[in-house]
Amino acid sequence: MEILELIQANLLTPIILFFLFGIIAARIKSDLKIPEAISEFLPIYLLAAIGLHGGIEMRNTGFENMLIPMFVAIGLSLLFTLNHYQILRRLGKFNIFDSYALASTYGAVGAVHFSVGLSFLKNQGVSSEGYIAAILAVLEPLAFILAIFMTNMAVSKQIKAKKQSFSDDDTEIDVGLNQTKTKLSKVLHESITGKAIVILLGSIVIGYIIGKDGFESIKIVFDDMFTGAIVIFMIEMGIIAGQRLDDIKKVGIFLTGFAILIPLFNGIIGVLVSTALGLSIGGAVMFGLLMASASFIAAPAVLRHAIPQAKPSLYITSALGITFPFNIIVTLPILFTISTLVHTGEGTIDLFNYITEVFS
Amino acid sequence: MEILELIQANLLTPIILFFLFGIIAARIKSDLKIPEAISEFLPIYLLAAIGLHGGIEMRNTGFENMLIPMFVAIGLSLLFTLNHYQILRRLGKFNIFDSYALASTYGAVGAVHFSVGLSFLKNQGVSSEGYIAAILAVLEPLAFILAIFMTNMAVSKQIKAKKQSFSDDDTEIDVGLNQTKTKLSKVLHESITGKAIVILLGSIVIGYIIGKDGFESIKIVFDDMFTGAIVIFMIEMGIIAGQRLDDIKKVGIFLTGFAILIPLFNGIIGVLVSTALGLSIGGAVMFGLLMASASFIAAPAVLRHAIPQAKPSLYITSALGITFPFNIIVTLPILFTISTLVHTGEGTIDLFNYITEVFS
Amino acid sequence: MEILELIQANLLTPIILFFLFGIIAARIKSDLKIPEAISEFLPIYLLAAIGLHGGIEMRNTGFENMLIPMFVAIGLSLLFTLNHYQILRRLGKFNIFDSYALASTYGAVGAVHFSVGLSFLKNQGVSSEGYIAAILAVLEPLAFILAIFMTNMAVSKQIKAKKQSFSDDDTEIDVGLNQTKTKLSKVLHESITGKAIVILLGSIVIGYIIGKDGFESIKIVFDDMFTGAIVIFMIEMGIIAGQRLDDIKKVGIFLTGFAILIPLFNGIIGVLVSTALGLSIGGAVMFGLLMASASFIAAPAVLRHAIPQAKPSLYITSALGITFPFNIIVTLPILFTISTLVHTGEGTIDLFNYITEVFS
Amino acid sequence: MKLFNVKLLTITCEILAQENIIGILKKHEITGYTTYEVDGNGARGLRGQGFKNEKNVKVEVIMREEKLPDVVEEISRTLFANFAIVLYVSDVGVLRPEKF
Amino acid sequence: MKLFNVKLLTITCEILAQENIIGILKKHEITGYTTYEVDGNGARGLRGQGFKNEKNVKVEVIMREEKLPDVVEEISRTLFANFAIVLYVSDVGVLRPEKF
Amino acid sequence: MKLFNVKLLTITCEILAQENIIGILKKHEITGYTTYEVDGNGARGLRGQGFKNEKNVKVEVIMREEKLPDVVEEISRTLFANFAIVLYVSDVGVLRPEKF
Ligand SMILES: Nc1ncnc2c1ncn2[C@@H]1O[C@H](COP(=O)(O)O)[C@@H](O)[C@H]1O
Ligand SMILES: Nc1ncnc2c1ncn2[C@@H]1O[C@H](COP(=O)(O)O)[C@@H](O)[C@H]1O
Ligand SMILES: Nc1ncnc2c1ncn2[C@@H]1O[C@H](COP(=O)(O)O)[C@@H](O)[C@H]1O
Ligand code: NA
Ligand code: NA
Ligand code: NA
Repeated sequence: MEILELIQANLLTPIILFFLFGIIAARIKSDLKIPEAISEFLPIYLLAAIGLHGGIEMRNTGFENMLIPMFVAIGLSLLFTLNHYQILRRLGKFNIFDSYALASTYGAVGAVHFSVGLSFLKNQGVSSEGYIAAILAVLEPLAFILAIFMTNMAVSKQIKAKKQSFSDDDTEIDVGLNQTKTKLSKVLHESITGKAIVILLGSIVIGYIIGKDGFESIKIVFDDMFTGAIVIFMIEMGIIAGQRLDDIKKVGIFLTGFAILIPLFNGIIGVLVSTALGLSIGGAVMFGLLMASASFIAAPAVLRHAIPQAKPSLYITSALGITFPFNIIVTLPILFTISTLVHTGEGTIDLFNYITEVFS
Repeated sequence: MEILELIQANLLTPIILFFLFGIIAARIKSDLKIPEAISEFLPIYLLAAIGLHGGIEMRNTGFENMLIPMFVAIGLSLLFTLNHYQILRRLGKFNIFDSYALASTYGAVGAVHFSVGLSFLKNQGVSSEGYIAAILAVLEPLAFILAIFMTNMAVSKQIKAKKQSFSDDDTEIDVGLNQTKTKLSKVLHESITGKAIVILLGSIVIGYIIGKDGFESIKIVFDDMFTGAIVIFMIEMGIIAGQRLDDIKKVGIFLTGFAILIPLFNGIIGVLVSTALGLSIGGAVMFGLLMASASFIAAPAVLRHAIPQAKPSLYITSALGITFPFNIIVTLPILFTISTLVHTGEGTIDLFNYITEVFS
Repeated sequence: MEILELIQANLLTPIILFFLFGIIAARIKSDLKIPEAISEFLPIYLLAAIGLHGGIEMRNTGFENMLIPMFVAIGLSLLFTLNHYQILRRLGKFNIFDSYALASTYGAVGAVHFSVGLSFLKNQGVSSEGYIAAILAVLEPLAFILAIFMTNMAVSKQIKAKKQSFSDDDTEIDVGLNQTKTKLSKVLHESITGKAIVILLGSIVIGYIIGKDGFESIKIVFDDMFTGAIVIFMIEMGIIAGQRLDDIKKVGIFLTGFAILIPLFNGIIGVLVSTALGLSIGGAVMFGLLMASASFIAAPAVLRHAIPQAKPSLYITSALGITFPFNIIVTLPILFTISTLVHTGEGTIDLFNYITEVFS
Repeated sequence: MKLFNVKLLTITCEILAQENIIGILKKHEITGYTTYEVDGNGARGLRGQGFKNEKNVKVEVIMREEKLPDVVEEISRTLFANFAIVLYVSDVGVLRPEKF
Repeated sequence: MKLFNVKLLTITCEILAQENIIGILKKHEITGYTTYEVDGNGARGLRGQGFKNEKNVKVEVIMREEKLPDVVEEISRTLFANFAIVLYVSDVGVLRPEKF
Repeated sequence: MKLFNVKLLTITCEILAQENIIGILKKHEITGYTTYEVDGNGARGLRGQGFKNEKNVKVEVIMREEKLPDVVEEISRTLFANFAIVLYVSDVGVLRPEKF
C-alpha cells in the first residue's frame, strides 16, 4: 500500500501535474506551446546542471568505485537491448528495422527521465552517487551503437546473399557494402558527438574541476532553478505526448504492453543489481531508472540516419507517449519503494522472490 | 496630493522605467528587440506564476466566497462592453465592426496589466485575494464571446434583411448564415482553449493542489524571479508601444479620450463595487484593475477571426499605446489610493461624491 | 610567479572552462548549439545587468569624478585606434579598408569582456567604480565613428584625385561624395542607436534612478543570476570561436601577434593611467580591460555597412578567436596583478620600468 | 528523368489568415502544403515587428492545374478584402504527379 | 481566373545587406517585398552558424517587368563586389497586377 | 541586363534528411545552396509540431541543367522511400551563370 501512497504523492508534485496539464492542453487542441528556442535550450540546461552536480559529487566521493557499476550498467544495457530485439522480432512480429530501432530506444537512456528522478529524490530528501551522471553519459550512445551495428550486420548479410545469387554485378554490391560501412562510422561519430553527451560529459568534467566552491557563483542558475526549469520543460513534453496520443492506436496492444512492462522489469533488475553492488538507496533508484528509461529526444536524431527504414512514429510514440508517463508516475515510486525495502534489509529476499515470480 | 506622490513613486519603479525605456528605444529607431521566443515565452511564464500564486492562496482562504465577486465581475464586464459599444457607435460614429471590436477589447481583461498590478501591490506590501486570478481566467474569453455573438447577430440581421428583398437566392444566404454559425462555434472554441486561459486555469488548479509546500521547490522560478521577468517583458511591450505611437494619430481624439477615461471609470467602479462586496484593499485594487484593463495580446488573435472587418490598428494601438501606459502609470496608483480611502473608512462618502461629480 | 598562479586559478573558473568546452565541442564537430533566441537575448540581459549595477554604484558614489577618467578613456581609445592603423597599414601591409576595420575593432570595446571582468572581480572580492559602465557605453561607438570618418576621408580623397584627372564627369563624382556623406550620417545614427549602447545607457540611468532599494525586487534576476548567465553565453562564444579556428590560418602570423600583444599593451597602459587618475584596484582592472578589449559583436554590424570592402573574416576571427580567449585567460589576471602591485605601492616604479622595457 | 508540369500556388498573408487558407485547401481536398513565417511590407504597411500575430506567413501548395481556379477564387473572394495578402502562381516540374 | 504575368525577383544575401537592398527598392518606388532568414553555402562559405549577423536573408519582390532591369542593375553594381549575394528572376502570375 | 537560364531545384523534406541531401549535392560538386526550416503537411502527416527533429527543411539549389538529372535521380533513389520529401524544379534567370 505504501507504493500507492507514494505514487499518489508523486502524482501531486508540480513536475507530474504540469506534464499532465500539457497532455490535457494538447487534447483540447489549445494553441499553448513553449517556444522552440526555449524547449531546445532546456535539455541543454538540464544536462549541464545534471553534469555539474554529478561532477561535484564525484570530486567529493572519488570515482574509483564508479568503474564496476559502469561496466555492469553497460552489460545490462546491452543484454536488455538484445532481449528487447528478441521479444519484438519473435513475439511482436515487427520487421527487422523496427525491432532494432525499438530495442535500442528502450536499451538507451533518457535524460529527461534522469532529471525527473533527481528531482524526485531531492523531494524525498535522498541523495545519490554523483557518478551515475557519468553512467548516463556513457550509456547514452551505447544502445544505439549496438543497434546500428546489428542492423548493419543484418543488412550486409542480406546484400551478401544477393551477391552470391547474382555474381555479375559485384562492384555495385561492394560499393553498397562500403557505403554501409561509411554510414556506420558517420553515425558512430554523430552519436558520440551528439549534443546531449557532449554537454553532459563536459559539465561532469567541469563540475569535477571546480568543485563545490567554484560552483557557488553559478549555483542559483544551475541548482536552485533546476526544478522550476524541469516544470517548464514538462509542459512541452506533455503537449508533445498529448499530440501523439492518437498515434498510440497505431502502436498496437503488443507494443503498448511492451512499453509498460519492459521498462518496469528493467528498472527493478537495475535497482536490485545496483543494490547488490553497494549503491545507496537513491543511487539504486537512479540506476534502476536509467535501465527503465527510454530515449525520445536523442533516439530519433540517431535512428533516423542509422535505420531510416524504421518508423519513427513507432519508437517516438511508445517512448514518449507511453513509457515516459508510466515511468515517472508509476515506475519511479515503485523503484524507490523497492530500493528502500532492499536497503533497509527488511524482506530483501522475499521481495526478490516476489519480483522474480511476477516476471517469470 | 497623495495620489501624485504615489504616481511619482510608481513611475520610478523598474517596471515602469523599463517600459518607458522601451518606448524611447523604439522612437530613436534603435534595433533593440527582445527575441521573439523570449517575448512569446514570457506571457506564458507570467500567467503560470499568477495562476500558481492564485491557486495557492485559494487553498489557504477557500473559494466559497469567490462566487459572488466572480458573478459581479462577469456582470460588470458585460455591462461595460455594452456601454462601450453604445459610446463608440453613437458618440464615436465608428462602424459596427470597429465598435464591437473596441468594445470587447476594453470589456476584456489583460494579463500584463494583472502582472504589473500584482507587482505593484507586492511593492506596497499589500496582498490580494488569490481567487482574483480565477476571475481573470473567467473574464478573459467573456467579452470576446459577447462581442462575437452580438456581431454575428447584427450580421445575420443584415443578411436576413437582404434575404427578404431578393427572395430568389435563398440557399446561398442560408449557407451564409450557417457559415456564420460554424465560425461562431469555432471562435468560441478558440477563445476558450486559447493559451492564456489554458495556462492560467491549469496553474490555478495545480497551485491549489500543491499548496505552499509543493510550491517550495519551484518558488525561486515562479515567484522570486517574477518581477525581473516582468521587467524584461516590459522592455518589449515598450518597444512595440513605441513603434505604434505614429499610429495614434490615426486613432483620433475621440478614441484617445475613450482609451483614457473609460478604463479609469471602469476601474473606479470596480474598486468601489468590490469594496462593497468585502474584498481587501489589495483585492479591490486588482478587481478594479481588471475592470480598467484592456486586452492587447489575446484580442487580436480572437478578433481577427471573429470580426475580420474591424481594423486591428485601431484596437491594438489604443489598448497598448494609450490605455496600458496610462493604466499602469496613473490609473493603478489612483485605484490604490481610492481603495485605501474607502477601506480605511475615511471620507468614503466624500470620495464617492467626488468621483461621481468628476465623471458625471 | 603570482601571475601564473592567478592565471591558473582563473582558468579553472566555470566561465573560462565553459568557454574552452565550447571550443572543444565545435572542434569535434558536435551539433551542440545554444538556440539563437537565447544567444541573442543574453547580451541584452548582460548589458542591462551591467548598466543597472553601474547606475546604482554611481548613485552611491556620485559621478562628478567620472568626467576625467571618461575623457582620458576617449583620448586613449582614439590614440590606440590611430596607432593600430599605422601598425596594420605600415608593418602589416593590410589594405586601407582592412586596416581601418581592424584598427577600430581593437580601438572599440567589448561588452562580453566587460562581463567576464566584472565576474572575475566579484570572484576576487574586489569592487570597481560604477561609472566604468558609463565609460563602456561612451566608448562603444567611438572607435567606429573615428574609423568610419577616417575611411570616408580616405575614400573622398581618392575620389577627388580621380575628379582632377577626369574633370568631365563632375556630377557623378559629386553624387558619389554626397552618397558617402549620407552613408556616414546613417552609420553614425546606427552606431549610436545600436542595441548595445541603448540598453546599456538606459539601464545605467534606470539603475541611477531606482538605487539599491528599487533594485531589490529584480536583484535575483539582474544580479544573482549574472554569472550563471555568462556561463551559458560563454558556451556559445566558445562554439563560435571554435568554428572559426580554421580561419585563423588565413589571419596570418602578423595579425595573430597583433591580436595578442596590442591588447595586452593597451590594457597595461590602461591600468597604469587609470591608477594614476586615482581609480581603485578593481576600477583600474576594468579600465585596462576596456582598453584591451576588442569588439566582436557590435563590430560586424557597424563595419559591414561602414567599410563593406573590409573582410569580416579578418576582424571577427582575430577579435573572437584570438584576442578574446587570450584576454580573459591571460591578460585579465596580468592586469589584476599589475593593478594590485601599483596600488599597494610595492615596486610601482620597478614595474613601470619593467613594462616599458618589455614593450619598447 | 521525366518531370510533370504542375502549378505552385504561393500565398503570403498575415499569420492569422493561415487557418482560413488551410481550411479552404482542405475543402478542396488538398492536404499537402508547406508553411513558414516571414516578414514583409506592402499595402498594409510593415509586418513582422511587434507581436507574433502581426507577422506574415507563406503557404506554398503544389497542385494540379485543374484545382487551381477554384482555390484561387475562394481565397480571393473570402480573404482579399479584410486581410493583408498576396498570391501568385508559377510553373514547376515534379517527378511524382500522383502525389498532388 | 485571369492571371497577369509579372516578375518575381529573389535575392539571397547576407543579412547585413538587407537594408541596402530595401533602400534600393525604395529608391525605385517599390514598397512591397517579403523577407525571411535563411542559411546557406556558396562562394563565401557556409553561412548561418555563429552570430546572427552572419546569417543570410532572402528578399522576394513581385514587380512589373519594366522596373526589373534598373533594380537588378543597381543591386549588382553596388553589392555584388563586397557582399555574399545571389539573385534570380522568375515568371509568376498574379490576380491584381495593379498592386505591384 | 542579360539573364541566363538555369534551373532551381527545391527540395522540401524532413530535417533529418537535410544532411543526406547536402551530401548528394557535394558528391555532384554543387556547393551552393540555401536552406530554411518550414512546417508542412503531406502524405506523412502534419510536420513541425513537437520536437525540432520533426520539422521540415527546404533546400534550394540553383544549378545548370546538365547536373539536374543525376542529382534528382540520386535523391529520389536514396530518399523517396524512407523520408517525407517533395521535390520540384523551376526555371529561373540569373546574371552570373558561371557562379553555378
Ligand atoms: N510586391 C511584393 N512582393 C513580394 N511580397 C509582397 C509584395 N507586396 C506585398 N507582399 C507581401 O504580402 C504581404 C501582404 O501584402 P499587403 O496586403 O499588400 O500588405 C506583405 O506584408 C508582404 O509580405
Ligand atoms: N547555387 C546556389 N543555389 C542556391 N543558393 C545559393 C547558391 N549559391 C549561393 N547561394 C546562396 O547565396 C548566398 C551567398 O552566396 P555566395 O555569395 O556565393 O557565398 C549563400 O550563402 C547561399 O545562401
Ligand atoms: N502538395 C504539396 N505542396 C507543397 N508542399 C508539400 C505538398 N505535399 C507535401 N509537401 C511538403 O513536403 C513534406 C513531405 O511531404 P510528404 O512526404 O508527402 O509527407 C510535407 O511535410 C510538406 O512540407
Ligand atoms: Na533503458
Ligand atoms: Na476591462
Ligand atoms: Na579596446
